[in-house]
Amino acid sequence: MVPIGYYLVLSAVLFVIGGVGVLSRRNPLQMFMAVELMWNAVNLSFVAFARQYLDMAGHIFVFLVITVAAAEVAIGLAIIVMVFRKREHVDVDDLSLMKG
Amino acid sequence: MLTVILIIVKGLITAVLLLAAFGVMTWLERKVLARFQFRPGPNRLGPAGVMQFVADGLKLVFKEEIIPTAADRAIYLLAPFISLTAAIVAFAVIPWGPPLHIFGRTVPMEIGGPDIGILFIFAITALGVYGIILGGWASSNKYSLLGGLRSTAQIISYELAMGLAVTGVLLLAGSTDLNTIIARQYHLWYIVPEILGFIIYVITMVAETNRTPFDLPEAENELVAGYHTEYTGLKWAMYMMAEYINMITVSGLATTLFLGGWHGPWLPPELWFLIKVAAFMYFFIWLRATLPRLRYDRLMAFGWKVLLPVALLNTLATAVWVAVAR
Amino acid sequence: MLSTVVFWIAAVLAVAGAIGVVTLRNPVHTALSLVLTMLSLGVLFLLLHAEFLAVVEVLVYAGAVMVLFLFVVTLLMAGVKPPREEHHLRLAYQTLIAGLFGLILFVLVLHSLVGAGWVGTLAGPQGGSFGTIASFGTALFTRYLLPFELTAVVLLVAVIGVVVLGREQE
Amino acid sequence: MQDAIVILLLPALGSLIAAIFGKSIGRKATAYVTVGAMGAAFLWTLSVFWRLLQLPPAQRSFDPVYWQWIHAGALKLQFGLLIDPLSTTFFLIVTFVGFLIHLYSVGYMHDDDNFQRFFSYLNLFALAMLLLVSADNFVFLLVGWGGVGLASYLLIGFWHTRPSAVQAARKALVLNVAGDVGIMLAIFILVTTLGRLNYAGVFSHVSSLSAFQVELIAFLLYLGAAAKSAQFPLHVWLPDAMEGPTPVSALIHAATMVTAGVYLVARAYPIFHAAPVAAEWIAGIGAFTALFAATIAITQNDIKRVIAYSTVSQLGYMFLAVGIGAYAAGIFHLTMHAFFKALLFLAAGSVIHAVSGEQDMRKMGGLKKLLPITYWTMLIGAASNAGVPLFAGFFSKDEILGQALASGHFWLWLVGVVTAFFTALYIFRLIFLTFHGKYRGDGHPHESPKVMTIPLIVLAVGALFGGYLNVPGAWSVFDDWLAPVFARYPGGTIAAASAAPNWGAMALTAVLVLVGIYVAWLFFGRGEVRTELPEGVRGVHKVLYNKYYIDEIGHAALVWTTDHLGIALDLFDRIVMDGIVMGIAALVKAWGEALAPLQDGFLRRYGLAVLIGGVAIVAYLTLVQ
Amino acid sequence: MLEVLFFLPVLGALLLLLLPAKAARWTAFGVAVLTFLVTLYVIPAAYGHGSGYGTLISVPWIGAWGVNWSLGLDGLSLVLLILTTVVSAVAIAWTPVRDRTYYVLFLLLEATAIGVFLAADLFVFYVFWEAMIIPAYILIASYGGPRRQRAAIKFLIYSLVPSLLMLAAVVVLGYEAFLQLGHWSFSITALSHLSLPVSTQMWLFAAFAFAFMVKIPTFPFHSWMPEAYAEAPAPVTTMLSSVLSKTALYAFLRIAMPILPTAAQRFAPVLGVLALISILYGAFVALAQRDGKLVIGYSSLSHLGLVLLGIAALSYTGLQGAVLQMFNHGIYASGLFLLFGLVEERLGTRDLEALGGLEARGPILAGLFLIAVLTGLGLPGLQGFAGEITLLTGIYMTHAVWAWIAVVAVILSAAYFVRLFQKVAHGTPRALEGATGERPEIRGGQIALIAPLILAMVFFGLYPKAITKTIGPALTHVSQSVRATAQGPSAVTSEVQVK
Repeated sequence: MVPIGYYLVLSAVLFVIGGVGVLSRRNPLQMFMAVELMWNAVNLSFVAFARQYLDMAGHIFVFLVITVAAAEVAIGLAIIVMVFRKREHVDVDDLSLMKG
Repeated sequence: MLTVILIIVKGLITAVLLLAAFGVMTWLERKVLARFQFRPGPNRLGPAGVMQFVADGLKLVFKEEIIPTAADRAIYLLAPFISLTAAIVAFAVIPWGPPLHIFGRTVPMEIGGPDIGILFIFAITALGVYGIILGGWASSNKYSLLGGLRSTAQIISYELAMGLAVTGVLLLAGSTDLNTIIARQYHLWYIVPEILGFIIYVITMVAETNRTPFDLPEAENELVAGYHTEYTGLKWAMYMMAEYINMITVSGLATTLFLGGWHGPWLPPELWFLIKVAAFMYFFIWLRATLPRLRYDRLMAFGWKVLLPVALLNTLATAVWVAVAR
Repeated sequence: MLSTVVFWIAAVLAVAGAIGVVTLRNPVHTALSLVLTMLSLGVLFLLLHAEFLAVVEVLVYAGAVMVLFLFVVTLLMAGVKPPREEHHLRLAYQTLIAGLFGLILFVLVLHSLVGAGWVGTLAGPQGGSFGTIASFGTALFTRYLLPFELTAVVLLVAVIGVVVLGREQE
Repeated sequence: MQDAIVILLLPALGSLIAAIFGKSIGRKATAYVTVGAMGAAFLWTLSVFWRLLQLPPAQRSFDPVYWQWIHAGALKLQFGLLIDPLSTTFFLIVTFVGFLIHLYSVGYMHDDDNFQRFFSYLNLFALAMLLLVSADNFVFLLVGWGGVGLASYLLIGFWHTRPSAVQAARKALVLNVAGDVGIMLAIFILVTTLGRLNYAGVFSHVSSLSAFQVELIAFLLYLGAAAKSAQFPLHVWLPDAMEGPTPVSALIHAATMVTAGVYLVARAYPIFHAAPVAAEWIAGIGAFTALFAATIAITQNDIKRVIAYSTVSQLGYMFLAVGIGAYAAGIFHLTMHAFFKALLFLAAGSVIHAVSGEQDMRKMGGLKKLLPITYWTMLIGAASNAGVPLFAGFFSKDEILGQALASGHFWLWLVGVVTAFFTALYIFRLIFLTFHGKYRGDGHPHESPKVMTIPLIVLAVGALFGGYLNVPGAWSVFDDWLAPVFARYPGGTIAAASAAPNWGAMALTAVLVLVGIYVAWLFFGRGEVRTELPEGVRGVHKVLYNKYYIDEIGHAALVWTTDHLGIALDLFDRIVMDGIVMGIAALVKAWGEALAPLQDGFLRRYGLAVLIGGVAIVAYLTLVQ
Repeated sequence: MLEVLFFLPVLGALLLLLLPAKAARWTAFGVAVLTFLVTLYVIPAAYGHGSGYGTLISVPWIGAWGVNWSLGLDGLSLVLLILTTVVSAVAIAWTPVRDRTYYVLFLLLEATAIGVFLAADLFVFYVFWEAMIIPAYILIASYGGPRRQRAAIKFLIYSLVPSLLMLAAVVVLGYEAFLQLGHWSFSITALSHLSLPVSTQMWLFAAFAFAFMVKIPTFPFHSWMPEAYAEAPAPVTTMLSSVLSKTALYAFLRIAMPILPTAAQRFAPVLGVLALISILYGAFVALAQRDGKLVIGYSSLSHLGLVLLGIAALSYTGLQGAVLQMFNHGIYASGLFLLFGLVEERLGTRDLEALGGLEARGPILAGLFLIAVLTGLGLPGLQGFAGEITLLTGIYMTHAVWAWIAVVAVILSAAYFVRLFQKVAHGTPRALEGATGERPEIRGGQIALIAPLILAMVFFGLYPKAITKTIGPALTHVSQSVRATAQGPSAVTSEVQVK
C-alpha cells in the first residue's frame, strides 16, 4: 500500500505548481485554471488525511470545496465575460481600474 | 491476476458486441425509417440490405482523411476518440445478465462495477461531452464551434433532469448499485411507481443523445452538420458509433432502472435484456421518423423551466413516500 | 501491488497535467491538461477509498466546471488574437520570484512531512463502509448538515449572481 | 456712630443718579444732585466731627460693623468703618475740598457735552476716597484704593478722544494696580501670619510678627503708598495725569487721592514703627523725591505740570515727615497742602479757562490786571506753597523740618531746606510768567464766572489762616486733635514733638524762601522773558526739562518689554504650539499617502504578496514551532 | 427633583422641534429660565447632613457593569448649576438666529453641562462629558465665523483624544472597584473609599488631569482655544468659556481629588507649575492680541490658570477661592463675551485697531462693557477681586512663591483689559463699513438680558459670603480627603483659625 506521505507530497507539488501558475499567467482564464488546480491539490490532501484517520470529515470538506469552487468559477467566468464585452482582449495587468 | 484477465476478456467481448450492435442499428434504423416512409430502405446488399452497414463501414475506412489546415491537429484527432471511449466505457457497468457460473466462479456480466454504478455512468457520459465540444472547437469552423457549444449546453442541461429522474429510482432501491436495483425490481418494476420519472428519463434520454426532437446541432438547414462537419472518414464514423453506443447505453440504463433489467418470465435473462433495449431502439427510430425538430431556445427553455421542476417534484414525492413507507 | 502501480501512473499524469496547466500557451490546451489532472486525481481518490468523491470529482469538476471553462475559452478565444507578443519583462521577473517562493514552500512542506515521519503505512481498508456513498450520505446529512445547507445557499447566491452579471446590459 | 455710612452713601447715590438718569434729567438737575450730595456729606461729617469733639479724647474711636463680607477658611472679614480723629480729618478734607471743586467744575465743565458723566465720576471718586479713609480693615482699604484708582483713570481719560489722555489714563491705572498688588501681598502675609486683617487685630498683634515679616509688610505697604502718592520712581503717571480736566487735577491729584499713601502710612504707624529700616527708607525717598521734583518743576513750561511737580515735591515732604515718625506733622502739612494746592490748581484752571485752553506759560503773561481775583488768590496759594512766613505752608513745612532736625535727621533737614528754596523759585517763576509782563498769547482773557471764583476765595482763606492751627511754640490744636489716634498703639508720637521750636532753623528756611522769590523775580519778573539760557545751564536745563528721562527709561524698561514679550509669545503660540498640533495631523496624512501606492491594482502583485505571506506563515509554523 | 433639572432642557429641545422656527428663540429662552427657576427651587436640597451629597438619587442603569444612573447635589454643584443655568438663559436668547436647530443644540449643550455637574456616578459623568462635545462641535461648525470648520474639527479632536485616555482610567477604576468591593461599581463615593496603589493612582490622575487640562484650557494643551473661541458665535464661546471649562475644574474637585488623593498630592506641584505658566503666558499673549475676542479668551486662559493654581495649592482657603473664582469668572467672562459679541455684530469686526469710539455712539453698551472689564481685571469692590483675594490668600498659605508670581498677572490683566476697553470705547468713532447700519447701542431687551450678570458682578463683589457659605461643607470634604492621606512633608499647614 502507498503510505499517505506520498499523497501529501503529491498534493504539495500540485499546490506549488498551481501557485506558480497563478502568478505567471496574464490571461485570467488560465489563472482561474491554476487556482482550480490548487483547489484540487488541497482536496487530495484532505482525502489522504481522511483515509489515514478514517474520518468522513475530510470527504465532506472536499465536497464543500468542490461546490464552492464551482460557484466561484461561475461567478469568475461571468465577470470575465463582462470584462471581455467591454474590451477586446482580457489581460490581468490592464484590469487595474480599482487601484488606490 | 485472474480478475484482470477476466476483465480484459469481458471488456473485449462487450466492445465487439457494441460495435456489432452499432452496425445492426444503422441498418435497422434506415430500414425502419424507410418503412415509416413507405419505402423499402436498403435492400441491395445482402438479404434486405443487411450488409449495408458493412459497406458503409468499408467506405468510411477507405475515405480520404481531410484535416482542416487551421484546425488544432492534436485535439482534432483526439476528440472523436474521447466520445467513443466514453460511450463504450459507460456501457461496461450495465449488467446485461445474472452472474455466470463458469469454471466454478461467479462472474458478473458487467465488466467492473464498483457499487456506485449509476453515478459512474453519469460521470463517464459527462466526459463524453468533451468529445463534442473539442471536436467543434478543433475544426476551427464557426458553425462547428457553435454546433458543439449548443449540443454541449443541451446535454448538460438535460443531464440535470436525468439525474433527478434517476434519484427517484435510487430512493426506492436504496442503493446506487445496479445489481441491487435489478434485484429490488424482481417483484415490481420501478416503471410502475416511477412512471413520471420514467417519462422524464425517456425525454432526457433522447436529448442526451442528440436524437430527433433534440437533434438541432446536426440539423442540416441550420448549422450544416454541427460539430462533426469537418470530420470525414473514420473519425466521422467514430462520432456516429459514439452516438449509437450512447443510445444503447442509455436504453440499457433505462431497462435496468425502470424495466427490471434482465428480469423476464420465460426467456433467458440476457434475451430479455436484448428485447427491452431493442424496444427502446425502436422507440428512438420511431421518434426520428415522426417528431419535428424543436427550436433551440424552446428546447433549452423546456429543459430548464418544465422538465427540471417536474423532476424535482417527482423526487420530492418519492422521497416523501419512501420516508412515510419506511 | 496493483494499487502502487496505479498510484504512480496517476501521480505522474497529475503532475504532467499540472505542469501543462502552467506552461501551455493555448487556453484550451491548459483546460485539457487540467482535465487530465482531475481525472488522475479521481483515480487517486478511488485508491483512497473515496468512491463517491472520485465520481463527484469527475462528474462535477471534470464534467461541469471544465466544460464551463471550455465554453468560455472557446467563445472568447475564438475572436481574439493571440496575446501581445512582446513578453513582459515584468511577467518573467514575477514568474521567477513565484517559482522561487513555490520552491521554498515545497521544501517547507517536505520538511514538515519528514519531520512528522511519513506517517507510517496506510491503515488497512477496514470493512467496506468507509468512503462509500452510504457512509458519505449519513455523514453529510447528520453531523455536517449545517455545511450542507450553507453550500446550498452559496450555490444559490452564485447562480443568481451569474444570472445578474451575465445578463446583457440593455 | 452707626450712621457714618451715610457719608459714603450720599456720593454713591449721587454718582448712580448722574450715571443712569444723567442724560434724562439734564445738566442743571445733575449738577444740583451731585454737588448737593457732596454738600450734604460735608454737613454730615461736621455733625460726626462735632459728636467726636464732645467725647473725651481717649474715647474718640468707633468701629461700626455692617455685614460679614466673607468667611472662606482663614479669610474672615466684616465690612465696617473706623471713625476716629484721623479718618474724620480726611472726611473733612475730602468733603469740604470736594464740595468746592464740584462747585468750581459746574462752571469749568459748563460747555462739555459729557457733563453728567463727569459729575457721576467725581461723586464716584468721593465715595471711593471716603471708603478708603474709613475702612476698618486692609481689604476694604484696598477696595477704596482700587475705587480711587478707577475714578482717576476715568477722569484722566475723560476727554477720551485725545490719544494722549487715553495713554495717560492707562499708565495711571496700571501703576495704581501695581500699587494695589503691593498691598495685596501685604494682606496675604498678614492673613498667613496673624490670620486677621482688621486694623485693631493687626496692630495689637504686631509684636507677634518676626522682624523680617514686619519689614516686608512695611515695604509692601509703602510700595502701594508710593505708587498712589507718586513717589520716586513711581511718580511718572502724575505729570501725565494733567491730561484730565483741571478740577480733576485739583481734587484728585492734589488734595485727596495722592495723599492716600500718606494716610496709609499714618494709619498703619505701628507697623512702620516696628520696621525702622523701612521708615528710614521712606523718609529718605521722600526727601529725595521732594528735591528731585522741585528741580524738574523749575524748567517746566506747562502751568499744570509745574503745579503737578510741586505736588510730588510736597508729597515728598509728607513722606519725609511720616518716615521719621512725625505722623501728626505729616498729616498737618497734608491738610494745609490740600488747601493751597487745590487753590493753585483751580486758579490755574481759571487761567486756562480764561485763555481758552492755552496751558503753555510762555504764551501767557500780563494777566494781573485782567484776572485780578485769580491773581490774588493764586499769589496767596503760591506764597503758602513756597512756605512764606505767616502763610499756612510755612507753619506745616517748618514743623516737619523742625521735627526732622530735632529727631537728628540732619541730612534730611538740609535737603528739605534746599528744596524749600527751589519750591519758592519755581512757584514764583510761575506767578511772574503768567501774571507779570506783557500778554504774549493771542486770545482775549476775561475773569472767570462767580461760581469759579468763590471757591478760589474760600480756599485762599484756608491757605492763609489754616496754618494757625499749629503755631510752633504757642499751641498745637491740630496735633492735640490727632493725639488720641497715635496714642493707642506704641510708637505713635516721637518725643521731640513738643520740644521748643528751633527758631534759628525756621529763620534760615524763611530767608532761603525769600532769596528764592528774589531770584525768580530776577530771572522772570522783569518784563521780557529770556527764552534762551546761558550755555552752561543749557545741558542741565535739557536734562531737567526732560524729567531726567525717567519716563523714557521707565517706558522702555517696562512697557516696551511686556508688549514685545506678549508679541513674541503670541507668535510662539501661533507658530510653535499650533505647529505641533498641525504637525501631528500632517504626519498622519503623510503616512496615509505613503501607504497608498501599495494598492496599485495589479492582481498579480497581490497574488505574489499573498504567496509570500503564506510562505512566511508556513515557515513560521514549521520551523519555529 | 434632580432628574427634572436635567430632563427639562432636553424636553425643551424636543419641544422646539415641533414649534415653528419663528418662535424658537423665545421658547428656548423660556425653557432656560424655567431650568434656572428649578435650580433655585432645588437649593434647600443641597444642604445635606455632614459633607456628603445633599440629595442623591440612584437608579440602576446598566446592571452588568454596576452602573447606576445616580445624580447628586451638594453645595459645590449647586453653585455651578446656578452659574450654568443663568449663563445659558442669557446666552441662548442673546442673538436672534433664524433656524431652530441652533436653539435645540444650545439646550442640549446646557442639559449635558447640567448632567456633568449632577453626575454622582463616574460612568454617567463620562457619558455627559463626552456628550457635551457634540452639540458644541455642531454649533461651532455650522454657526461660526469664516474658518469655523477647521476650528470645530480641531476642537473635536482636541477634546476627544484625551477623553479616550480618561475612558481607560474610568474602566480601570471600575475594575479596581470590582477587585476590592466584589462588584463593578462606578459611584464616586464608593470609588473614593478604594485604597489604590500609588503607582496606578499616578497614571490614573495623569489621564484625568490631561483630559481636564485640555478642556480648561491650560498652557500646553490650549492651542484649540484661540480658533474655537474666535470662530464660534458669541453665545457659544460664552458657554465654552464660562460653563464647559468649569466642568473640567469641577471635575478636578469632584473626581480627581477625592478618588486619587495621594496622586493629587504628588501631582500638585506639576499642576501648579503648568497653571503658573498659563497665567503668565495667557496674560502676555492677551496683551498682544489684535482680535478683541481673543484678548478675552487668553484672559480666561490666565484667570482659569489662577483657579487651577488655587486647586493645586491644596489649601482649604485656596479651594474656597477657586470655586468662588470659578463662579465669578463664569459671570464676568460671559458678560465680556456677550457684550463684545454685540459690538462685533453691530460694528462688523473684531479687530481692535479698526474699532473705537463706542463711548460716543453707544454709551450704555460702553458703560456695561466697562463694568464687565473692571470685574475682569479684579477691581476691588467687584466680584473678580473677591475671588482673587481669597484665591491668592489660599495659594500664599501653602506656596508663597506661587502667589508672588501669580500677582504679576494681576498687573498684566489690568494692562490688557484696559487696552481692550480703550481700543473699543475710546477714540473718535470710525465709520465701519461692516456695520449693520444700526447704532452700536444695546437695546431694552438685551439690557434686561445682561442685567442679571451685571448685578451679580456687583452683588457678589460686596457679598461673596453667599457663595463661600454654600460651597463650604463640600470643600471641607474634598480638602480633608486630600489632606487626610497626606503623609509626605507637603502636608498643608493646618488652617490658622486663631480668632
